[in-house]
Amino acid sequence: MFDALTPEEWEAVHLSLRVATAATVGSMPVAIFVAWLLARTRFPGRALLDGFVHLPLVVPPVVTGYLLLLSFGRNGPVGAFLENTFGIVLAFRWTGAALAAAIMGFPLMVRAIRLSIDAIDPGLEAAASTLGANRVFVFLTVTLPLMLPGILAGAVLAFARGLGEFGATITFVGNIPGVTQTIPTAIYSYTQVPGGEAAALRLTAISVVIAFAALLASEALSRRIGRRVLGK
Amino acid sequence: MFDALTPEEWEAVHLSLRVATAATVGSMPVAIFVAWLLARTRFPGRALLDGFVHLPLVVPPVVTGYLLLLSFGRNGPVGAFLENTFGIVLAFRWTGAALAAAIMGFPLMVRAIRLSIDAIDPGLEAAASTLGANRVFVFLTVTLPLMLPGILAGAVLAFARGLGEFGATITFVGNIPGVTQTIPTAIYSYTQVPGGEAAALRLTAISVVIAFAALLASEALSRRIGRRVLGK
Amino acid sequence: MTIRVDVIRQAGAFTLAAQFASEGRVTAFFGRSGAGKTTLVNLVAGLLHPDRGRITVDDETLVDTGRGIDLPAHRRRIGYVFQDSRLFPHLSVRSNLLYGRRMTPRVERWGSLEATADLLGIAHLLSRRPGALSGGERQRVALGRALLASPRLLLLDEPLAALDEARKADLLPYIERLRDEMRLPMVYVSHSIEEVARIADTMVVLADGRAVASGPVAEILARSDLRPFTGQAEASAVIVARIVAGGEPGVALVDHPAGRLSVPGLDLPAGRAVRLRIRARDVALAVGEPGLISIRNRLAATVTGLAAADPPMVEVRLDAGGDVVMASVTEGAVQALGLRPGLPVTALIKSAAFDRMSLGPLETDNPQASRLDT
Amino acid sequence: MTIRVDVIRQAGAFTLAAQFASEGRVTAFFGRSGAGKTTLVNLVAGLLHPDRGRITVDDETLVDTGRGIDLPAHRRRIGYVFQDSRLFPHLSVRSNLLYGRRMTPRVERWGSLEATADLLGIAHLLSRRPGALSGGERQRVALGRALLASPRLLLLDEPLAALDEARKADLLPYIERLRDEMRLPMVYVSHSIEEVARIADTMVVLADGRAVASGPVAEILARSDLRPFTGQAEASAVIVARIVAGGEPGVALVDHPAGRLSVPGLDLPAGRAVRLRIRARDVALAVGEPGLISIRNRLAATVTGLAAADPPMVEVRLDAGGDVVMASVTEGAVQALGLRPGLPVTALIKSAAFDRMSLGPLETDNPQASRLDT
Amino acid sequence: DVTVFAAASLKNALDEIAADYREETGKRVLVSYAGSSALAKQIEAGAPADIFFSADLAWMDYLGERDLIRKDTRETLLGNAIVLVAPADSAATLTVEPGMDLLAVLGAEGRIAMANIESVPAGKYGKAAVESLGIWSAVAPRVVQADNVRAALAFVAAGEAPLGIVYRTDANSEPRVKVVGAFPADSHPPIIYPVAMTTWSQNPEARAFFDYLRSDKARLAYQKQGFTFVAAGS
Ligand SMILES: Nc1ncnc2c1ncn2[C@@H]1O[C@H](COP(=O)(O)OP(=O)(O)OP(=O)(O)O)[C@@H](O)[C@H]1O
Ligand SMILES: Nc1ncnc2c1ncn2[C@@H]1O[C@H](COP(=O)(O)OP(=O)(O)OP(=O)(O)O)[C@@H](O)[C@H]1O
Ligand SMILES: [Mg+2]
Ligand SMILES: [Mg+2]
Repeated sequence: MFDALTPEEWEAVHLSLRVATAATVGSMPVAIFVAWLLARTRFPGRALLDGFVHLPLVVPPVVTGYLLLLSFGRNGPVGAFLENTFGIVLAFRWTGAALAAAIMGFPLMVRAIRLSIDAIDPGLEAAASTLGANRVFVFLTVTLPLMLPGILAGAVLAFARGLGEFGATITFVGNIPGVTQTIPTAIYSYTQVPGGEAAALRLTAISVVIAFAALLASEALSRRIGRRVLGK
Repeated sequence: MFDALTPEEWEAVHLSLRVATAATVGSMPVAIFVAWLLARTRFPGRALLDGFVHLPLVVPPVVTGYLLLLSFGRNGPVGAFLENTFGIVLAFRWTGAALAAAIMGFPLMVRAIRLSIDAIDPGLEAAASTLGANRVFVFLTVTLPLMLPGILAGAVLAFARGLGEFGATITFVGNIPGVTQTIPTAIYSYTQVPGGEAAALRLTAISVVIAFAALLASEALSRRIGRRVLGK
Repeated sequence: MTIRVDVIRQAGAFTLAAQFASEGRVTAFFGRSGAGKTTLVNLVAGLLHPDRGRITVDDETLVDTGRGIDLPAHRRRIGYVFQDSRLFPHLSVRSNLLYGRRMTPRVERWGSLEATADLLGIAHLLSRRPGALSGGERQRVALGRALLASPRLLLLDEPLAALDEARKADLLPYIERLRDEMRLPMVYVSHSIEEVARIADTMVVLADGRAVASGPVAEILARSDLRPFTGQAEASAVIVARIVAGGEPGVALVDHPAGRLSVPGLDLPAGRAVRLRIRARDVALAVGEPGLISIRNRLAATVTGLAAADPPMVEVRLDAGGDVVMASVTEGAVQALGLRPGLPVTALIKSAAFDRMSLGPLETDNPQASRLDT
Repeated sequence: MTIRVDVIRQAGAFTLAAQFASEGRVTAFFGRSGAGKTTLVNLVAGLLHPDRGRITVDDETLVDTGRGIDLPAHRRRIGYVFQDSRLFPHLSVRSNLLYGRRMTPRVERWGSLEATADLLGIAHLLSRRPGALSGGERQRVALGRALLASPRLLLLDEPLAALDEARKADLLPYIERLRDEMRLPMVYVSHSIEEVARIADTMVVLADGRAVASGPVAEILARSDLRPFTGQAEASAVIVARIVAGGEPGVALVDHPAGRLSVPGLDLPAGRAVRLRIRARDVALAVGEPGLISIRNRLAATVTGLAAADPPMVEVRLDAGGDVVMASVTEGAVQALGLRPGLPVTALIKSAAFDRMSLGPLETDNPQASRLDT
Repeated sequence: DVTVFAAASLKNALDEIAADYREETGKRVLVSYAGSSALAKQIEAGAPADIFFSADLAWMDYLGERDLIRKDTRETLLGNAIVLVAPADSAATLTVEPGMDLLAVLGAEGRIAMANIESVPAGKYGKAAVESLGIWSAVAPRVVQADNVRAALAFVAAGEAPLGIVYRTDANSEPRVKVVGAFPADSHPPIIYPVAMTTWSQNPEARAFFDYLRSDKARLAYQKQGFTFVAAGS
């Protein structure tokens, strides 16, 4: 099965891995922060932020991709700013695909982390503060480690979602073999021609295998964390 | 904005609500059971089940829709069986759209519920068993209520995902106005023709409003549950 | 009720290897922190499972690895008051209390929500959530919850540790009534010798996961070789006496073969046998007539032995009408009084010194009681 | 250290409205389950915030709603041993112990991991996770963790409730050393009068969220109007005496204005002032010369009053060299001895009855000690 | 009701025709718009379609091979053209001719937006056209493919791609792009939209609407959207 892959398909596999990994890793700190804000603080506009985080789930991916194109394209307000200020270009680059994947996986990550935060006994944080830890230190040494199960679960969801992300990606960065062609965009092309099913299913099988490996790794890690965090 | 909707669009909104609700409600018991299996039991094939649950995230929606079409279509093995045995037809019915939405939201629901189960102190279940409760009763009276935060979070994710589901739906049940046309597929139609952008964005805004309402309701509910479950 | 335990269980660095049989109505598990008391209780409850061995209660085998028997916890009908209260956080106090009741066949139920809540002083908390209770309140609710499930055997893991003395004094008689009137067998984990002496008739001493001794409480507390486990200051004798008529209000006169004692704080009918714990440190000795002193309880006794305890204290063992009684005196006193085995002495016991915590009626069918009638 | 509290806080059906000032080095919060002890401790720690009022420790204002001051918990440097241990489940015992240490300026650190772990008997647990500890072990780790953060004030919420007598006996001297050598001020929540009498110099009695009394321990325990709160059986006097040379090994001879006592189990140098708690139930009275009895500790005293207690007991108040001492005797004894105010009597106290739990050296600078020199 | 499965690009025209038809006959027509491939596969899986209106010959052939359409009803109705577009504010001027210098317009890293060159008709036609001009190998690395021609158009409209190849129908209605040039009709296979009735259809009303699709009234609607009406046999 694997040796039947064309070099272009290999590139797509490689790129998909890169995109999904970058999306997961890159969005994690933001997701952790947002989840913490939503779970532990009350501020005006909190409901709005909460709703905003969920948007990528509700809005069809194609629309999300289109809105990304309008704002993060080189001529879009954010895109122009990023390019002029940091020299970062997203449009038609793999980084744009990673951004799309990150945004699509963001609500999943935030929710999982929030659930974990809600399950933390605030008494432990109080205990840490009586030991002299300020809010940041409490967060880093108590809250964050106890959030790990949620972070891990969120990461798995986001990674899987990133591997499967198609609509927003192709609308935002298109399908440039070797540059932005991920497995799903390659699969999509195959499904559009008569007789392409076999190739589409072959690529699908590959992403399933990758996701499975990620899942097994995360389960192993989560068992270790579970043992550590809950003393199980 | 709302009175500008055509009757057909109203139908799409109505149908989307029905599909997302049915998908969420219908998949919930299964998701709870699967989450419980994954969190609390060890059996051969557990990893396989876990992987299987995550598939809809990884596999591009179009492929998922195609596989659904092949198996649940009237000529597909499952579809034929369902039709002949129970007279249930899914293909090209709103029920099929609900099935597609349920499947796409399933991994999100299962994960959220699992996280909640993992956070439950097994000592409480042990306490219930010393009070004479058998496994089923312990589950219903202790585990299930303590899982509520996860169930709720999972339901919100699945509902939102169901509102936004496009790829699998259009591939499996098409885009027939009044029958299978949901908000996202209606949006798609508009994006495919000149001059459709305004209508597409209008429909997008409507699904955002719906999702927002669902989110606010769930947050209110979750505060109540939080107060009850954690005595906060 | 007979509890037979012969189990081995290893977890991490800790191995529990306990073998004992307890015949008593109330069995105390006694031992230092980390000795394995909770582990053992969990094995009896069915929450932990032995690597090897068996546990039987009366004729029923709860677990027997050899025969592949392992009755699940919910079919054991063993109530358990946990060291950490483990209340259901999502249920009100009322629902917590009633949780086990639904599972009990109607004919086997006893107690009522109202009576139990009143007794435990939690009637005003019924509609609260456990999250809004103080430490002691939680523990009382946990006790009520276990009781209202009408168990056949009740496991109490340090149930009173979080309670104040007054509350303890309220609850102990209730536990006694469960023992005597409801005839509810119990396993009682405690590190308070007072409580053990008052409640239990049998005790199992655990150390480092092993049952180093088991037997009647009086015997165990009198054994000086177990002093390292039971505690020096707590050397004490448990004697059984019978209440006679004629006490002033609030004081019971009790007859013991070695003399008559007046015991305050005992409110039981004449004829009833009682268990009195007499701590060695509360016993003074007189040789000859003691003079005009306020100590009015006197038992005629004979010195049977002298054992060095923590210097400068000496433990004097006495025979008082067939019962062992101990007195803890200084070396100086031994010399001044010329104490030696065989010397007849009077044991002086202050009425006020009978520990309220360790005063209790004897189970009416306790074999010790019958001795009094001979 | 002076702790001034004047706060009101309402939560649910419970209102805490406490006002008191405590001058002592160790302040005990004493009260029944649900009285509000934990709530008050949380207010001092900064984990709860008063609706109105202020709390100051020495000159530092911790919270003052009037002036809008509310020092966050982590800046208060107040150690807290929680009633539920609250160990960090994701950290090893070692890391739990060292958690607060990193936050302490190096020069202000005291104690060491090794010494603390040894003393608490948890050295063999250092690499474990809290999930694998017994109830008592958890509590000891929690105590070590609070200590190693080198706090300026230590709050202990029933720290010893989960521990066995032997372990308590090990830890109490350590807590005393913290008090005397490290001069660590403490707030000690307990429902054991023995512990309070031994550890604390000041106590605050809480009932239903109100501070019904506060003041020196001896005074509070001697006040019969507080008996409903402090407990009948526990009527006791605390006297201060000074160790003199000449005791046998293991027994200290102490001089009190009313006589000389020999107290076992005190190992302190001559000249040191000690605090002795003498429970009313441990004191017998003799009129005239007693016969040949083993009770060797005798204080010359005069009856100052008789108060009815739980019938049939009578509480006899005595003046012994200026200190109040109480004896609990039966009505029968009052009549037999003809006890009445003004009668000179001898208070007989068994050496063995000095409670190990309530024996302890006095803070060297305690003003009560200076009285002995006059 | 008549159910029509139609390529998504036909939406505007067919919506108008269906509305007219309803006004005239009172009968309702349901149109499911999606990609031709999805529609074809759905018909294969037993979808309740009476009429299949494809943007792509290949998928009509696919159904033909499987006897899922009534071959006697198959007819080519519409034609379209592909054009080269640039953002409206672009200064680019080009004549579409063999060897034209597309790369000069694209600049150092500009891309040319096309629909998928292997699977989407507009992309396939575009590729054939550029190949016939002899510059495909130079252009190929600069192509950014979209999953449909509308998305390709969006790339140009948003100014992200300096050039794009799209249908004339789309280009005409998008004010943010201008047509730089049209590809000669012989530079690529004919761009045609075939329609047929399905074998599955038992619906007597279907025939009537099928005929209506070829009526003069319908013809106006197609032309309004920029299609050429090329009813075969006519
Ligand atoms: N999950 C575990 N894994 C390994 N060791 C454990 C585990 N749980 C408890 N232990 C150890 O087993 C021993 C016995 O624990 P147990 O809880 O039975 O003690 P205990 O007698 O109830 O003590 P305490 O009076 O402090 O509650 C302790 O040394 C404890 O450290
Ligand atoms: N979150 C809460 N909401 C409402 N009432 C509460 C809450 N927490 C505690 N209480 C009530 O406040 C009172 C004081 O509680 P607190 O924990 O201070 O008692 P305590 O003196 O420490 O008792 P214990 O000795 O049992 O630990 C109790 O009556 C309790 O029911
Ligand atoms: Mg224990
Ligand atoms: Mg408390």
